[in-house]
Amino acid sequence: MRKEVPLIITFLAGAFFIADYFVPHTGFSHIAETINGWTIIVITFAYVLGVANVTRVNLDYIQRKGKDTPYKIILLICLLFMMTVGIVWGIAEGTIFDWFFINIYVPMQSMMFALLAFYIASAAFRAFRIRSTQAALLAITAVLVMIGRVPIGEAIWKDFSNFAEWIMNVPQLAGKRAILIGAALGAISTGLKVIVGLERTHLGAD
Amino acid sequence: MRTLSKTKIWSLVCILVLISLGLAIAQEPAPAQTQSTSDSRWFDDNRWNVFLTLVIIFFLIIYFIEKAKKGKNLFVRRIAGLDAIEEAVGRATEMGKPILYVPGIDDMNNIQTVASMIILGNVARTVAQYDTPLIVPIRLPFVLPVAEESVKQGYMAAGRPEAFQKDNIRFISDEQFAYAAGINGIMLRERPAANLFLGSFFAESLVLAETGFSTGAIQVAGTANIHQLPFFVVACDYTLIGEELFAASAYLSREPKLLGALKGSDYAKGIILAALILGAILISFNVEWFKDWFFVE
Amino acid sequence: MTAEALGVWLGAGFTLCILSFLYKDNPFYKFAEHVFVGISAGYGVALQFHNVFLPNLWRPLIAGNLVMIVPLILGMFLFARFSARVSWLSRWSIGLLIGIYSGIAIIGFGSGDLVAQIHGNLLPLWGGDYLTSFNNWILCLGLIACLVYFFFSREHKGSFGFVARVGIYFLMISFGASFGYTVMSRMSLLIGRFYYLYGDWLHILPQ
Amino acid sequence: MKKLLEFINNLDRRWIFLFIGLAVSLPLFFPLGIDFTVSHPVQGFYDTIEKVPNGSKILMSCDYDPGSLPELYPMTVAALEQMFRKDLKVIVTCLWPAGPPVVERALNHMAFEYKKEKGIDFVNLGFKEGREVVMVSMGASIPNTFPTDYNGTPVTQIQIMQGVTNFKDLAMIVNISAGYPGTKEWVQQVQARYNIDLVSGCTAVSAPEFYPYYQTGQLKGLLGGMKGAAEYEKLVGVMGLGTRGMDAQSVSHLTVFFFILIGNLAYFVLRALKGKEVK
Repeated sequence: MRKEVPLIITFLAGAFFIADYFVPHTGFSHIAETINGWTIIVITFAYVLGVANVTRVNLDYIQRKGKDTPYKIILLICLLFMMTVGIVWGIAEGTIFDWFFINIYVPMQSMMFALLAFYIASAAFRAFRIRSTQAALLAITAVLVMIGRVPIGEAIWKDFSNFAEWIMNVPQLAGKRAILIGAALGAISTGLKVIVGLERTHLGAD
Repeated sequence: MRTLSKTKIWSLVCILVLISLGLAIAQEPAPAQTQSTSDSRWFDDNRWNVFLTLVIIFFLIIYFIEKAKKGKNLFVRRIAGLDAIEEAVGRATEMGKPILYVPGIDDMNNIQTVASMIILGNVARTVAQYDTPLIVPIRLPFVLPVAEESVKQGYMAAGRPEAFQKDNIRFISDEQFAYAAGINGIMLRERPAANLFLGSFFAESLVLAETGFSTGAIQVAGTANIHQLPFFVVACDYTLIGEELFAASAYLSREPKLLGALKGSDYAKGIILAALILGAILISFNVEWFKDWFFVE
Repeated sequence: MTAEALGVWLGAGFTLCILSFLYKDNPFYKFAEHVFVGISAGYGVALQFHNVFLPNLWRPLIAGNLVMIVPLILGMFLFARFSARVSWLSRWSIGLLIGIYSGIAIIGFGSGDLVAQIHGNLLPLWGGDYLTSFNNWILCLGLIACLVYFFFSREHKGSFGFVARVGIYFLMISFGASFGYTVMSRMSLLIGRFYYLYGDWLHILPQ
Repeated sequence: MKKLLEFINNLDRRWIFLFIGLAVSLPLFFPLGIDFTVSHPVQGFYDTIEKVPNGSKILMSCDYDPGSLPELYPMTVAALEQMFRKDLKVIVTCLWPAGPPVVERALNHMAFEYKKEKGIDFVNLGFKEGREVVMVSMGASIPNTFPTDYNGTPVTQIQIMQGVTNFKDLAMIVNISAGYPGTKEWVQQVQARYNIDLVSGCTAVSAPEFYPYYQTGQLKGLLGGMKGAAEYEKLVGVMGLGTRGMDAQSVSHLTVFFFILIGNLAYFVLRALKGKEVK
């Protein structure tokens, strides 16, 4: 029973939403609309669950007095602070919540992703080795696209940009389309296995 | 027994409540509706193409899974990447140096992590015959027990359960870059001779593959996250591309649901190939109906 | 010092903390990282509270739309995970979510990717101008070759193997293009950050 | 010679970091101002918006967060510029949690410049959790999916939202996308279902993946990364962050190219030398 009910729910929900695409009947769409509305709410709870999990893991860590305990305490204080400020005083532009978002969250997240610029350059220098025909093709395309897509490429050769655009539109597109089709087949077969209950890893071990 | 029946009753009650609520809503349209046109058709005639396509794919997949379940021998070619993995493992054992196996940074609900665990079990079986450590760094708590189990099973299958070392399955950090930094540390300090990166990778792929390259290890990678493949291809000795990762796990495990799905989508690909060739020829002769049939609206 | 200026100084400070990771992992980075994780989790909860919980659940509920109790209960079920005794309840909600997403994904990939992409690749191989026909040949043969590469029911031998090898070449070109574009992406992110540091913070950029 | 090559081959990567830092910084101080042309996908983006009758309602879904601001913020601003000039009514939504405050800034800034009024000319409906489900749900009813705007005003009291039920009441969709959920999902769930014109501005990382959609016409236009933003700014006629970043982009790409070149030279020459020694 504990295992069957979720499987039945999964099957009904999945089959219903596949049918929803083919059935334009108004009554049918109304049910779909209602369930969609529910999903948005349930998945929000799932998000909160994630945060609850973070809190729990960190509290555990603090209790065990690991070497990073001070950092974990800071983490929890920040979490609690941001949450309270946002829920109590609102999130509109000009609130404390917004100030912390713009001045802490934005610069830090941007910088974390920007670090990758350094890593990609270093990987290009230290690990990008043309050891086979395949790697050579990859390298040549990469360089042509890299130079062709920036203004300096056009300064070197005026049709460089058009040429890079051609690579994007023709040969690279063929490869990307094959991957797209393969991934679509993969997603459909995984989805099907989940709906008919052959794939149950998401329900956890029991 | 009594507790079980209690849950049963509760489940039934909940189901009934859900169903009756659903029915209640179905009869009463949602309040804020301003839809003027009501539709009473039960099938959209413009969508036959998608419908038939899906029916064919569903049929193929279910058919081959059933066939595999019945024990029919379904042929899947040996994936070249598996040979590369074996060779890397062999070289590392020869040199007496550890092997590093990184199963990606996603949780167990990602099918790539599942595939990675299957391959990990097989790698463990090969490694077990020699006394080389197999280091498996882990990012998420849920993956840890599964990885331990896979490796243990591998050692048992090789008949050497006593050689299994739990300490080598290591939880590093659940922060993406801290995890990558931790693995970098392992590569620089313990100098594994073979690095295997198989699973779902994101931006850290670049950092890992680069450090591994600089230590001179043999590297084999595999992921279905297409955006990370370029970095693996340039810095690794062999890379399993996209579906090859799943194919490798199906090949190794012979599990019906993996094998059947692989076979099913293979046949679907065959049909698509035929449609592509036929369609291109027909349209070149100005025959439009075939192409038009595929138009999605 | 105005609140805005203070904010920029604070942001720049944290930016430098993150940047210091390039030298090596250090306490400043670790501090900034933990602050970030805390702030982002707290941010998410408050945002979900104001943008989803209140408008989509709470207000309809207190306005008398009792059907909304269902998602509320299903949402609560998720928290059953924390107790071993009732954790099985959470599977109901997970089952619902996974079912819906699988159904929607099947339709999306089937219609938007599979059928539509096949339609897009049915191109005339002759009859148009030479360049278009040439491009169409490449698109057609390239796609076929790549699909052959991902075909696992036959050994890659003989002419089949040759086609598969052509396929892998197309895939490599495709990865090369992705590599080039990824370089572009990462560099822009760094440009953006330097704009912030030199411009918004230090005001030393020429106008 | 061999020593130099070995030095290059084993160079500490912090030197490379320094180089790349300089390659990006210097052009910001000493701009080169190299000109560039506009590519087809960008022209398509501009034309599709331009073709919409003045005064129509447009959905702009900003599915990104601060992690990709330098690429996507210039696109957002330039698109708002073009749309406000044409007096289009802009309905903004976000499917990434950290998006709304950023978009709110862009909207308020542009509204001030074009003297547009909140609730009449534009609205920020804020964020909804649910990814694809939100898109499908909007197909049934936008006001039911987004009962209030970002700041909590009920949509029933917002003028621009009057008469908007679902995608049928919108002229087109502009999607600015940093990943999942984003352009791919808008194509799969909305464009394929409701046959509405869709254009996308996306990060350069995902742009190559979207070229197949552009070729089939599922996307009417495509801006890829900061270069796409710069070309679009050129069409709209503004000098934004995209254009100003182009020189740094050029120089940094050249630097990466030289890195690949030198790295390979050192590697192969060294290998040849070692081969000789063994013989």
